[in-house]
Amino acid sequence: MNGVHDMGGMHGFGPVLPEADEPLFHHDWEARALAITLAMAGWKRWNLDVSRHARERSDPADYLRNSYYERWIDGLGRLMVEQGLLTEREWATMQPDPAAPRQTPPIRPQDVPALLDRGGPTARSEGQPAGFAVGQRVRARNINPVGHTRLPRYVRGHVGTIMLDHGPHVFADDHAHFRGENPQHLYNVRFEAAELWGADAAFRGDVRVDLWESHLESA
Amino acid sequence: MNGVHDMGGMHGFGPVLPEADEPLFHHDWEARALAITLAMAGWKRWNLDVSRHARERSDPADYLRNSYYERWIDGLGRLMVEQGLLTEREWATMQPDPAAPRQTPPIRPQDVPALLDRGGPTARSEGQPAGFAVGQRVRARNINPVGHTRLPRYVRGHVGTIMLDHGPHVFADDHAHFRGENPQHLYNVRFEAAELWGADAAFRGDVRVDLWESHLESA
Amino acid sequence: MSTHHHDHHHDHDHGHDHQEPPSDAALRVKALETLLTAKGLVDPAALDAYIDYYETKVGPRNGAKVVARAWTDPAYRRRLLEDATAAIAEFDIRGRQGEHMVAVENGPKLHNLVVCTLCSCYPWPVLGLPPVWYKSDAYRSRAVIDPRGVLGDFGLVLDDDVEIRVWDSTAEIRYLVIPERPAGTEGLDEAQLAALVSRDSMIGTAKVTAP
Amino acid sequence: MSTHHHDHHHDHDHGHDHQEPPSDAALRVKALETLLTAKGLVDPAALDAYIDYYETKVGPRNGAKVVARAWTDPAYRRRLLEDATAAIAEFDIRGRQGEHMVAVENGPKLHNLVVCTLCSCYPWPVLGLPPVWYKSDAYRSRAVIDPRGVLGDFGLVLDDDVEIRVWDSTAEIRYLVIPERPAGTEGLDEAQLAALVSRDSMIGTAKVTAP
Repeated sequence: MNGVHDMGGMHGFGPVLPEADEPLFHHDWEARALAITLAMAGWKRWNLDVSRHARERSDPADYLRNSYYERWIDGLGRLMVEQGLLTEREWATMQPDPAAPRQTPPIRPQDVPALLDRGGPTARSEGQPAGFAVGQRVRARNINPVGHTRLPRYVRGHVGTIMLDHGPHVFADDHAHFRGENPQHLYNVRFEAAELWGADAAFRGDVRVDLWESHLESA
Repeated sequence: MNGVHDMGGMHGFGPVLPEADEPLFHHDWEARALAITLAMAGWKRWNLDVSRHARERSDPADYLRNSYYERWIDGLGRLMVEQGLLTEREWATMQPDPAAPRQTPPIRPQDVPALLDRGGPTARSEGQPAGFAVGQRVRARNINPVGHTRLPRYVRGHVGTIMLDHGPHVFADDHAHFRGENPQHLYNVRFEAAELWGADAAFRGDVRVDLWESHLESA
Repeated sequence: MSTHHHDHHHDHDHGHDHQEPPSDAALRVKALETLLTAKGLVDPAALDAYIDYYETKVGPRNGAKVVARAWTDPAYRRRLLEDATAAIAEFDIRGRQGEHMVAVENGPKLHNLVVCTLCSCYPWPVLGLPPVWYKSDAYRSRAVIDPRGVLGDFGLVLDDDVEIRVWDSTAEIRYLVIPERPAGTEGLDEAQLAALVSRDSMIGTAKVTAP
Repeated sequence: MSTHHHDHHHDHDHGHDHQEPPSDAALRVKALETLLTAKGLVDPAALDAYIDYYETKVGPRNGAKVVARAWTDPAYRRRLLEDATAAIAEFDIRGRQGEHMVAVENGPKLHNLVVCTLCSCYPWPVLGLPPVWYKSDAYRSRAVIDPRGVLGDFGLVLDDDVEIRVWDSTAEIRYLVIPERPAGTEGLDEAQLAALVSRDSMIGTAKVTAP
């Protein structure tokens, strides 16, 4: 989707503000929000791509005003309701509905480190054959889906060069909509700054973007 | 600037909500906000393009959450302070500073209808010669200025056809930055839906956009 | 996060908070008017004059007169399509945000729709001040990428073979849609026809229907 | 409108509201944890375990060890550039948001910078959880169009002839920048070198300087 989350190249957000000796969390609730989000993913009612898309579907004004973990909780609420872990009323009132179905058991403390150490690799040994080769010129397709895509607006229509072939990976654009993994080659593509930004390019160099087979066409 | 105001083609803002028998203003303050904005323009410390850019420079989160006339007032405050009609402190506190310079006289009631009837035409009898002709294929330039532009992101890099030549008009991108009128030909350019949106184009037809000479190059 | 406990003024898509106490915006604009008046920068009577102008002098009845004339007078229709600014001025209609007009005509296989994606440009002298939906982010974003979806929000479904032409008002040219004259109106005079022409039909989000 | 009287929680760029009473967000997350616990959907002890993992097991010291090894062991450097995931796993560093790693090396005429424009992807196992600035809209928007301006916000000014290479983490590949080893560190051992390597230098918003 062409959402406000797709921020590459936007102006108007002001300077970057580094913080000296920044704590890991600024508030306790941020740590709890992180942990709740990770723990709820353990129910496997969604995957990481689904959850990214859930955050993108926040009201655009809310998305911009919310802090990072607020965005997470907003997306999580949407997912829990859509995937049947909470009722709409429970999410709205934060009160348990005794009539709601009960899931069990939750993620156990002793399982957490191993779960995190394992992560969720997206590389797959098999997938569609590679359509492009390293060194080849490609154009990022001009797609504008209403749903999730990992092809940012700022590279669409632009020509670049394949720099790396990461091999077959789960295709996020499909995976985010429960359409399966559809593994296909993931490439790192170099786009020259002047190609992306024209004469207004404020630097000499390039931007390297990871794009899937479906995002590219021959240039 | 690539701001959140440049909304063409964005997703996520929900359905359009027509209102039956909508009043001209929903609140009295909206009428006053309109009138204040128009009256303050009478000081001629800025032009319409400058004021559009002032609204675009609102904090993006504020821009999205604000209603239409709130956006106006936010931009107006920025302009009044920048152009010396109010001090920063006056704008922040809404209290007059007796030490601030006093301007006079304001727009008079009896002059208002004629001022509005006259408007502010932007056509100019002279300007740069026309570089393009009706029927010609052109490409919208890939520009990404930090300042004001009336070339929306969604047509940049795309190829269209000149449909109308409106003649020389004040060039908004310069005028918004007090760089003079720089009159140049303004064209209406047709972009086919499939050219703009690719296979995701949800309609058969085209979008027609008014663009200045400086926005275009031969295709 | 705030989806369920909005504490902000979030009515930009409709503005239905009539019953509430004075909003922050109301208090702020009042304070601003007081400040600017105290500084001699505005005359409250002049503010009244601006409001009166838009409450009484301009509005969609202006555009409706133009459309009805175009429907009934072929020579006027030609002049309107040739030079809308001049043809509209024949009605003594002119002014701010209508300095440079272009009229575009709907037909059985062509539907025009007007938007301003960058702000909310709108032909004030012929249509008055724009409705909230025209200024909404939803309309501004979607009209150029999914105009049929937008028309659907208005309950307007066009045949598949109708071409859509969207006019994005990116400069100071303002567009007036001349809707199709509905069948069954042959017996109506110009004033009766004008009464049928809605604001939305001149933006392109509605058709005109016979009474 | 709200520029001067923000009533909303607007700390997404820094989050400095330590002195304030519990925010809406704090109350809401607390209520959510209570609800999910009551429903058997989470075990609060498991939440503690997640937090403990990120407070104690992962963090930029992990990445610094990798960088120091690469600086001091040419064979390791080659393995790291060839297959970063495997080379990093030699330190028993692996896991969520670091499943597929690529290491990119700065040089006198090349500077790498990592961003995620679409969300905030970041190599958690080697760098820990991302700082607020990395997740900020300002960084996400500007890093790909004005990386030199962004570096300037960090006080880092590169010579004009240095090429900038920005890595936008759009998929599940995570990038680790190997900063340049500063001059004057020839006498330091691997642990001493690791102590010099800052988090920001492994994202690309800082250089490593000699002690």
